[in-house]
Amino acid sequence: MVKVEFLGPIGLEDIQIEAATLAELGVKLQEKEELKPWLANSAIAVNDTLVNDKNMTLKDGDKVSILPPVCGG
Amino acid sequence: MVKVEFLGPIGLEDIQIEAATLAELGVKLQEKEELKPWLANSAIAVNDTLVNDKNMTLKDGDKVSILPPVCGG
Amino acid sequence: MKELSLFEGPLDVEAIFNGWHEEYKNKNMGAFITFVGIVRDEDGIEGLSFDIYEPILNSWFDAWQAKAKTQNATILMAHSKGDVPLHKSSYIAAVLSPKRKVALALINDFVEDFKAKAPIWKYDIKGGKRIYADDRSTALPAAGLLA
Amino acid sequence: MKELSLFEGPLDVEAIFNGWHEEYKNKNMGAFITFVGIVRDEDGIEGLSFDIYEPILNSWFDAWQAKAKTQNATILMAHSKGDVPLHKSSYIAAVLSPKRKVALALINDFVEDFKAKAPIWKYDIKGGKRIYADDRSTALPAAGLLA
Repeated sequence: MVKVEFLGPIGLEDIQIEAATLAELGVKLQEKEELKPWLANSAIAVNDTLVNDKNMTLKDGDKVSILPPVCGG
Repeated sequence: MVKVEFLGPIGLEDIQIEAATLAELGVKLQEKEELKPWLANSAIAVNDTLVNDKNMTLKDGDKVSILPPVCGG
Repeated sequence: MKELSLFEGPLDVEAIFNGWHEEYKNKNMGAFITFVGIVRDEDGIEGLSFDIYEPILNSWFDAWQAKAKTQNATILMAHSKGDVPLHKSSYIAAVLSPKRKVALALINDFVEDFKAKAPIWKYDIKGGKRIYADDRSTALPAAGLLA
Repeated sequence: MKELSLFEGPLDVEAIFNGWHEEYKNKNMGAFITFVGIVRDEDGIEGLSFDIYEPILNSWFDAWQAKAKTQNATILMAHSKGDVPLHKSSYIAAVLSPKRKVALALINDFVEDFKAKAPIWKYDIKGGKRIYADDRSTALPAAGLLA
Protein backbone atom coordinates (compact mmCIF):
# COMPACT_ATOMS: atom_id res chain seq x y z
CA MET A 1 0.00 0.00 0.00
CA VAL A 2 1.16 3.53 -0.78
CA LYS A 3 -0.29 6.70 0.64
CA VAL A 4 -1.41 9.34 -1.87
CA GLU A 5 -1.85 12.94 -0.80
CA PHE A 6 -3.53 15.60 -2.90
CA LEU A 7 -1.95 18.98 -2.23
CA GLY A 8 -3.28 22.52 -2.34
CA PRO A 9 -6.51 23.15 -4.21
CA ILE A 10 -7.28 19.53 -5.14
CA GLY A 11 -9.04 19.27 -1.82
CA LEU A 12 -9.32 15.47 -1.46
CA GLU A 13 -8.48 13.40 1.61
CA ASP A 14 -5.35 11.22 1.56
CA ILE A 15 -5.95 7.68 0.30
CA GLN A 16 -4.17 4.33 0.71
CA ILE A 17 -3.88 2.38 -2.52
CA GLU A 18 -2.11 -0.72 -3.87
CA ALA A 19 0.35 0.02 -6.70
CA ALA A 20 3.74 -1.48 -7.66
CA THR A 21 4.80 1.35 -9.97
CA LEU A 22 3.90 4.97 -10.59
CA ALA A 23 2.36 3.93 -13.92
CA GLU A 24 0.05 1.50 -12.15
CA LEU A 25 -0.89 4.15 -9.63
CA GLY A 26 -1.66 6.50 -12.52
CA VAL A 27 -4.08 4.03 -14.08
CA LYS A 28 -5.92 3.68 -10.79
CA LEU A 29 -6.09 7.42 -10.15
CA GLN A 30 -7.35 8.07 -13.69
CA GLU A 31 -10.42 6.03 -12.77
CA LYS A 32 -11.54 8.93 -10.57
CA GLU A 33 -13.23 11.42 -12.92
CA GLU A 34 -12.66 14.40 -10.61
CA LEU A 35 -8.89 13.75 -10.61
CA LYS A 36 -8.35 13.67 -14.39
CA PRO A 37 -8.00 17.44 -14.90
CA TRP A 38 -5.62 17.69 -11.93
CA LEU A 39 -3.45 14.79 -13.11
CA ALA A 40 -3.06 16.51 -16.50
CA ASN A 41 -1.09 19.39 -14.99
CA SER A 42 0.18 18.08 -11.66
CA ALA A 43 3.71 17.06 -10.79
CA ILE A 44 4.41 13.96 -8.68
CA ALA A 45 6.65 13.56 -5.64
CA VAL A 46 7.59 10.26 -4.04
CA ASN A 47 8.63 10.60 -0.40
CA ASP A 48 8.92 14.38 -0.90
CA THR A 49 11.19 14.23 -3.94
CA LEU A 50 9.83 15.33 -7.31
CA VAL A 51 10.10 12.51 -9.88
CA ASN A 52 9.87 12.21 -13.63
CA ASP A 53 10.05 8.47 -14.32
CA LYS A 54 6.67 6.82 -14.66
CA ASN A 55 8.27 3.36 -14.43
CA MET A 56 9.55 4.03 -10.93
CA THR A 57 8.72 1.19 -8.56
CA LEU A 58 6.82 1.92 -5.36
CA LYS A 59 7.25 0.08 -2.11
CA ASP A 60 4.99 -0.44 0.82
CA GLY A 61 4.64 2.74 2.87
CA ASP A 62 5.81 5.14 0.16
CA LYS A 63 4.16 8.57 0.15
CA VAL A 64 3.09 9.90 -3.26
CA SER A 65 2.15 13.58 -3.47
CA ILE A 66 0.18 15.21 -6.27
CA LEU A 67 1.25 18.84 -6.78
CA PRO A 68 -1.00 21.04 -8.95
CA PRO A 69 0.26 24.29 -10.58
CA VAL A 70 1.88 26.63 -8.08
CA CYS A 71 1.89 30.37 -7.43
CA GLY A 72 3.79 31.66 -4.43
CA GLY A 73 4.34 35.24 -3.36
CA MET B 1 34.87 85.10 -18.76
CA VAL B 2 33.70 81.59 -17.86
CA LYS B 3 33.98 79.97 -14.48
CA VAL B 4 35.71 76.57 -14.36
CA GLU B 5 35.16 74.25 -11.39
CA PHE B 6 37.21 71.13 -10.72
CA LEU B 7 35.05 68.51 -9.04
CA GLY B 8 35.80 65.71 -6.60
CA PRO B 9 39.40 64.62 -6.21
CA ILE B 10 40.97 67.19 -8.56
CA GLY B 11 41.18 69.50 -5.58
CA LEU B 12 41.77 72.86 -7.30
CA GLU B 13 40.03 76.14 -6.61
CA ASP B 14 37.52 77.47 -9.16
CA ILE B 15 39.04 79.77 -11.78
CA GLN B 16 37.74 82.51 -14.10
CA ILE B 17 39.12 82.30 -17.62
CA GLU B 18 38.54 83.85 -21.05
CA ALA B 19 37.42 81.31 -23.71
CA ALA B 20 35.03 81.57 -26.66
CA THR B 21 34.68 77.82 -27.20
CA LEU B 22 35.27 74.63 -25.26
CA ALA B 23 38.20 73.83 -27.55
CA GLU B 24 39.83 77.14 -26.67
CA LEU B 25 39.24 76.48 -22.98
CA GLY B 26 40.83 73.04 -23.43
CA VAL B 27 44.01 74.55 -24.87
CA LYS B 28 44.31 76.94 -21.93
CA LEU B 29 43.67 74.23 -19.32
CA GLN B 30 46.23 71.93 -20.97
CA GLU B 31 48.85 74.54 -20.14
CA LYS B 32 48.53 73.54 -16.48
CA GLU B 33 50.72 70.43 -16.06
CA GLU B 34 48.83 69.17 -13.01
CA LEU B 35 45.54 69.18 -14.98
CA LYS B 36 46.69 67.07 -17.96
CA PRO B 37 46.07 63.64 -16.38
CA TRP B 38 42.65 64.74 -15.14
CA LEU B 39 41.59 66.15 -18.52
CA ALA B 40 42.46 62.83 -20.16
CA ASN B 41 39.66 61.01 -18.33
CA SER B 42 37.29 63.74 -17.18
CA ALA B 43 33.90 64.57 -18.64
CA ILE B 44 32.78 68.18 -19.13
CA ALA B 45 29.54 69.87 -18.14
CA VAL B 46 28.46 73.34 -19.23
CA ASN B 47 25.94 74.91 -16.87
CA ASP B 48 25.38 71.50 -15.26
CA THR B 49 24.66 69.62 -18.49
CA LEU B 50 27.19 67.06 -19.73
CA VAL B 51 28.41 67.91 -23.22
CA ASN B 52 30.27 66.12 -25.98
CA ASP B 53 30.91 68.80 -28.61
CA LYS B 54 34.31 70.45 -28.32
CA ASN B 55 33.25 73.19 -30.74
CA MET B 56 30.51 74.38 -28.42
CA THR B 57 30.63 78.15 -27.94
CA LEU B 58 30.84 79.60 -24.46
CA LYS B 59 29.33 82.86 -23.33
CA ASP B 60 30.15 85.22 -20.53
CA GLY B 61 29.15 83.76 -17.16
CA ASP B 62 28.94 80.11 -18.27
CA LYS B 63 29.97 77.53 -15.71
CA VAL B 64 32.20 74.72 -16.94
CA SER B 65 32.63 71.69 -14.65
CA ILE B 66 35.38 69.09 -14.92
CA LEU B 67 34.14 65.66 -13.73
CA PRO B 68 36.79 62.97 -13.12
CA PRO B 69 35.92 59.22 -13.02
CA VAL B 70 33.07 58.44 -10.60
CA CYS B 71 32.31 55.73 -8.09
CA GLY B 72 29.15 56.04 -6.04
CA GLY B 73 27.73 53.62 -3.50
CA MET C 1 16.13 33.98 12.73
CA LYS C 2 16.02 31.01 10.36
CA GLU C 3 16.99 31.57 6.74
CA LEU C 4 13.52 30.37 5.65
CA SER C 5 10.68 31.46 7.92
CA LEU C 6 6.97 30.80 7.50
CA PHE C 7 4.35 32.84 9.33
CA GLU C 8 0.60 32.46 9.85
CA GLY C 9 -1.04 35.47 8.17
CA PRO C 10 0.62 38.67 6.88
CA LEU C 11 4.31 39.37 7.31
CA ASP C 12 5.58 42.12 9.59
CA VAL C 13 7.77 43.67 6.89
CA GLU C 14 9.65 46.11 9.09
CA ALA C 15 10.36 43.58 11.86
CA ILE C 16 11.65 41.04 9.34
CA PHE C 17 13.78 43.57 7.43
CA ASN C 18 15.20 45.06 10.60
CA GLY C 19 15.89 41.62 12.07
CA TRP C 20 17.78 40.52 8.96
CA HIS C 21 19.68 43.82 8.83
CA GLU C 22 20.70 43.52 12.50
CA GLU C 23 21.87 39.96 12.00
CA TYR C 24 23.90 40.52 8.84
CA LYS C 25 25.11 44.13 8.84
CA ASN C 26 28.46 43.28 10.43
CA LYS C 27 29.12 40.21 8.26
CA ASN C 28 31.03 42.15 5.58
CA MET C 29 28.36 41.60 2.96
CA GLY C 30 28.55 44.70 0.77
CA ALA C 31 25.18 44.23 -0.93
CA PHE C 32 21.87 43.46 0.81
CA ILE C 33 18.88 43.27 -1.52
CA THR C 34 15.32 42.62 -0.42
CA PHE C 35 12.23 41.87 -2.50
CA VAL C 36 8.94 42.54 -0.70
CA GLY C 37 5.73 41.28 -2.29
CA ILE C 38 2.62 43.22 -1.26
CA VAL C 39 -0.96 42.09 -1.92
CA ARG C 40 -2.52 44.36 -4.54
CA ASP C 41 -6.10 45.56 -4.54
CA GLU C 42 -7.33 44.24 -7.89
CA ASP C 43 -10.19 42.23 -9.38
CA GLY C 44 -12.32 42.94 -6.32
CA ILE C 45 -10.41 40.57 -4.06
CA GLU C 46 -10.41 40.97 -0.27
CA GLY C 47 -6.99 39.38 0.04
CA LEU C 48 -4.97 36.32 -0.87
CA SER C 49 -4.56 33.00 0.90
CA PHE C 50 -1.76 30.42 0.67
CA ASP C 51 -1.19 26.72 1.19
CA ILE C 52 2.42 25.53 1.45
CA TYR C 53 3.86 22.04 1.22
CA GLU C 54 6.77 22.48 3.57
CA PRO C 55 8.91 19.35 2.94
CA ILE C 56 9.43 20.21 -0.73
CA LEU C 57 9.67 23.95 -0.05
CA ASN C 58 12.51 23.20 2.37
CA SER C 59 14.46 21.07 -0.10
CA TRP C 60 13.91 23.60 -2.91
CA PHE C 61 15.19 26.37 -0.59
CA ASP C 62 18.16 24.32 0.62
CA ALA C 63 19.25 23.72 -2.99
CA TRP C 64 19.17 27.49 -3.62
CA GLN C 65 21.10 28.19 -0.44
CA ALA C 66 23.79 25.70 -1.49
CA LYS C 67 24.02 27.43 -4.88
CA ALA C 68 24.26 30.86 -3.20
CA LYS C 69 27.03 29.66 -0.86
CA THR C 70 29.21 28.72 -3.85
CA GLN C 71 29.20 32.49 -4.60
CA ASN C 72 29.70 33.46 -0.92
CA ALA C 73 26.13 34.74 -0.87
CA THR C 74 23.25 34.03 1.52
CA ILE C 75 19.54 33.84 0.70
CA LEU C 76 16.78 34.66 3.18
CA MET C 77 13.05 34.19 2.74
CA ALA C 78 9.82 34.71 4.65
CA HIS C 79 6.36 33.64 3.44
CA SER C 80 2.82 33.68 4.75
CA LYS C 81 0.53 30.71 5.31
CA GLY C 82 -3.23 31.29 5.30
CA ASP C 83 -4.89 34.64 4.70
CA VAL C 84 -3.17 37.93 3.87
CA PRO C 85 -5.30 41.09 3.50
CA LEU C 86 -4.86 43.80 0.87
CA HIS C 87 -1.73 45.98 1.12
CA LYS C 88 0.00 43.52 3.46
CA SER C 89 3.05 41.48 2.56
CA SER C 90 2.95 37.73 1.91
CA TYR C 91 6.51 37.25 0.66
CA ILE C 92 9.96 38.66 1.36
CA ALA C 93 13.18 37.40 -0.20
CA ALA C 94 16.67 38.72 0.43
CA VAL C 95 20.17 38.18 -0.88
CA LEU C 96 23.38 39.16 0.89
CA SER C 97 26.66 39.07 -0.99
CA PRO C 98 30.09 40.67 -0.89
CA LYS C 99 29.55 41.57 -4.56
CA ARG C 100 26.87 43.81 -6.05
CA LYS C 101 26.54 41.95 -9.36
CA VAL C 102 26.22 38.56 -7.67
CA ALA C 103 23.44 39.91 -5.45
CA LEU C 104 21.54 41.55 -8.32
CA ALA C 105 21.66 38.39 -10.44
CA LEU C 106 20.72 36.11 -7.54
CA ILE C 107 17.69 38.09 -6.37
CA ASN C 108 16.31 37.99 -9.91
CA ASP C 109 16.98 34.31 -10.48
CA PHE C 110 15.80 33.28 -7.02
CA VAL C 111 12.51 35.21 -7.18
CA GLU C 112 11.75 33.95 -10.70
CA ASP C 113 12.48 30.35 -9.74
CA PHE C 114 10.40 30.79 -6.59
CA LYS C 115 7.45 31.87 -8.75
CA ALA C 116 7.86 28.84 -11.03
CA LYS C 117 8.80 26.11 -8.55
CA ALA C 118 8.02 26.78 -4.89
CA PRO C 119 5.25 24.37 -3.79
CA ILE C 120 2.83 27.09 -2.72
CA TRP C 121 -0.78 27.47 -3.84
CA LYS C 122 -2.47 30.84 -4.06
CA TYR C 123 -6.16 31.63 -3.61
CA ASP C 124 -8.05 34.85 -4.12
CA ILE C 125 -10.37 35.70 -1.25
CA LYS C 126 -13.74 36.89 -2.58
CA GLY C 127 -16.93 37.04 -0.55
CA GLY C 128 -15.00 35.36 2.24
CA LYS C 129 -14.30 32.31 0.03
CA ARG C 130 -10.94 30.98 -1.20
CA ILE C 131 -10.81 30.66 -5.01
CA TYR C 132 -7.74 28.87 -6.47
CA ALA C 133 -5.73 31.30 -8.64
CA ASP C 134 -5.40 28.79 -11.47
CA ASP C 135 -4.96 31.48 -14.15
CA ARG C 136 -1.78 32.78 -12.43
CA SER C 137 -0.40 29.37 -11.49
CA THR C 138 2.43 27.50 -13.19
CA ALA C 139 2.64 23.74 -13.68
CA LEU C 140 5.79 22.27 -12.12
CA PRO C 141 8.42 20.56 -14.30
CA ALA C 142 7.36 17.02 -15.23
CA ALA C 143 3.72 17.94 -14.63
CA GLY C 144 1.29 15.50 -16.23
CA LEU C 145 3.44 12.44 -15.43
CA LEU C 146 0.34 10.47 -14.43
CA ALA C 147 -1.97 12.01 -17.05
CA MET D 1 10.49 61.94 2.30
CA LYS D 2 11.99 63.07 -1.00
CA GLU D 3 12.59 60.46 -3.69
CA LEU D 4 16.30 61.33 -3.68
CA SER D 5 17.73 62.09 -0.24
CA LEU D 6 21.33 62.92 0.67
CA PHE D 7 22.60 62.63 4.22
CA GLU D 8 25.78 63.74 5.99
CA GLY D 9 27.58 60.56 7.14
CA PRO D 10 26.21 56.99 7.29
CA LEU D 11 22.62 56.14 6.41
CA ASP D 12 20.15 54.97 9.05
CA VAL D 13 19.12 51.90 7.04
CA GLU D 14 16.16 50.86 9.16
CA ALA D 15 14.71 54.37 9.44
CA ILE D 16 14.97 54.87 5.69
CA PHE D 17 13.54 51.45 4.79
CA ASN D 18 10.71 51.77 7.29
CA GLY D 19 9.93 55.31 6.17
CA TRP D 20 9.72 54.26 2.53
CA HIS D 21 7.61 51.22 3.46
CA GLU D 22 5.19 53.36 5.47
CA GLU D 23 4.85 55.84 2.65
CA TYR D 24 4.29 53.36 -0.18
CA LYS D 25 2.71 50.21 1.32
CA ASN D 26 -0.84 51.34 0.56
CA LYS D 27 -0.07 52.57 -2.97
CA ASN D 28 -0.91 49.24 -4.62
CA MET D 29 2.67 48.59 -5.67
CA GLY D 30 3.01 44.80 -5.60
CA ALA D 31 6.79 44.71 -5.64
CA PHE D 32 9.12 46.76 -3.41
CA ILE D 33 12.81 46.04 -3.91
CA THR D 34 15.63 47.68 -1.97
CA PHE D 35 19.36 47.56 -2.56
CA VAL D 36 21.45 48.44 0.49
CA GLY D 37 25.17 49.06 0.01
CA ILE D 38 27.26 48.48 3.15
CA VAL D 39 30.90 49.54 3.56
CA ARG D 40 33.10 46.43 3.62
CA ASP D 41 36.16 45.95 5.80
CA GLU D 42 38.85 45.36 3.18
CA ASP D 43 42.34 46.57 2.24
CA GLY D 44 42.85 47.98 5.73
CA ILE D 45 40.49 50.92 5.21
CA GLU D 46 38.82 52.68 8.14
CA GLY D 47 35.83 53.69 6.05
CA LEU D 48 34.83 55.43 2.83
CA SER D 49 34.16 59.07 2.08
CA PHE D 50 32.11 60.68 -0.70
CA ASP D 51 31.86 63.92 -2.64
CA ILE D 52 28.69 64.53 -4.63
CA TYR D 53 27.97 67.06 -7.35
CA GLU D 54 24.31 67.60 -6.67
CA PRO D 55 23.08 69.53 -9.76
CA ILE D 56 24.06 66.71 -12.13
CA LEU D 57 23.06 63.97 -9.66
CA ASN D 58 19.59 65.53 -9.57
CA SER D 59 19.20 65.65 -13.33
CA TRP D 60 20.53 62.08 -13.70
CA PHE D 61 18.03 60.91 -11.06
CA ASP D 62 15.14 62.85 -12.60
CA ALA D 63 15.78 61.19 -15.96
CA TRP D 64 15.61 57.75 -14.31
CA GLN D 65 12.43 58.69 -12.45
CA ALA D 66 10.82 59.77 -15.73
CA LYS D 67 11.81 56.45 -17.29
CA ALA D 68 10.41 54.53 -14.30
CA LYS D 69 7.11 56.43 -14.48
CA THR D 70 6.55 55.24 -18.05
CA GLN D 71 6.37 51.74 -16.51
CA ASN D 72 4.23 52.92 -13.54
CA ALA D 73 7.22 52.38 -11.27
CA THR D 74 8.88 54.69 -8.73
CA ILE D 75 12.57 54.90 -7.83
CA LEU D 76 13.87 56.00 -4.43
CA MET D 77 17.44 56.63 -3.42
CA ALA D 78 19.46 57.71 -0.41
CA HIS D 79 23.21 58.41 -0.39
CA SER D 80 25.81 59.60 2.08
CA LYS D 81 28.01 62.67 1.80
CA GLY D 82 31.30 62.71 3.72
CA ASP D 83 32.61 59.87 5.85
CA VAL D 84 30.98 56.46 6.35
CA PRO D 85 32.61 53.96 8.74
CA LEU D 86 32.96 50.22 8.16
CA HIS D 87 29.76 48.14 8.24
CA LYS D 88 27.56 51.20 7.80
CA SER D 89 25.50 51.96 4.73
CA SER D 90 26.37 54.68 2.23
CA TYR D 91 23.77 53.90 -0.45
CA ILE D 92 20.20 52.63 -0.63
CA ALA D 93 18.16 52.37 -3.80
CA ALA D 94 14.59 51.14 -4.12
CA VAL D 95 12.08 50.38 -6.84
CA LEU D 96 8.33 50.11 -6.39
CA SER D 97 6.21 48.69 -9.18
CA PRO D 98 2.89 46.96 -9.67
CA LYS D 99 4.80 44.26 -11.58
CA ARG D 100 7.52 41.97 -10.27
CA LYS D 101 9.48 41.70 -13.51
CA VAL D 102 9.52 45.46 -14.05
CA ALA D 103 10.87 45.97 -10.53
CA LEU D 104 13.56 43.29 -10.86
CA ALA D 105 14.77 44.69 -14.18
CA LEU D 106 14.71 48.31 -12.97
CA ILE D 107 16.66 47.74 -9.75
CA ASN D 108 19.41 46.05 -11.75
CA ASP D 109 19.56 48.67 -14.49
CA PHE D 110 19.27 51.59 -12.08
CA VAL D 111 22.02 50.38 -9.73
CA GLU D 112 24.38 49.56 -12.61
CA ASP D 113 23.80 52.96 -14.24
CA PHE D 114 24.27 54.62 -10.85
CA LYS D 115 27.67 52.97 -10.56
CA ALA D 116 28.70 54.13 -14.03
CA LYS D 117 27.17 57.61 -14.17
CA ALA D 118 26.21 59.19 -10.86
CA PRO D 119 28.55 62.18 -10.23
CA ILE D 120 29.89 60.87 -6.94
CA TRP D 121 33.53 60.47 -5.98
CA LYS D 122 34.69 57.82 -3.55
CA TYR D 123 37.69 57.93 -1.24
CA ASP D 124 39.17 55.26 1.00
CA ILE D 125 39.92 56.49 4.51
CA LYS D 126 43.32 55.24 5.64
CA GLY D 127 45.31 56.65 8.54
CA GLY D 128 42.62 59.33 8.79
CA LYS D 129 43.35 60.51 5.22
CA ARG D 130 41.05 60.48 2.16
CA ILE D 131 42.58 58.60 -0.79
CA TYR D 132 40.71 58.85 -4.12
CA ALA D 133 39.52 55.37 -5.18
CA ASP D 134 40.77 55.82 -8.74
CA ASP D 135 41.16 52.07 -9.36
CA ARG D 136 37.42 51.49 -8.79
CA SER D 137 36.22 54.63 -10.57
CA THR D 138 34.66 54.82 -14.03
CA ALA D 139 35.18 57.61 -16.55
CA LEU D 140 31.91 59.24 -17.59
CA PRO D 141 30.72 59.09 -21.23
CA ALA D 142 32.54 61.63 -23.40
CA ALA D 143 35.40 61.72 -20.91
CA GLY D 144 38.59 63.18 -22.39
CA LEU D 145 36.75 65.85 -24.41
CA LEU D 146 39.35 68.46 -23.45
CA ALA D 147 42.35 66.08 -23.50
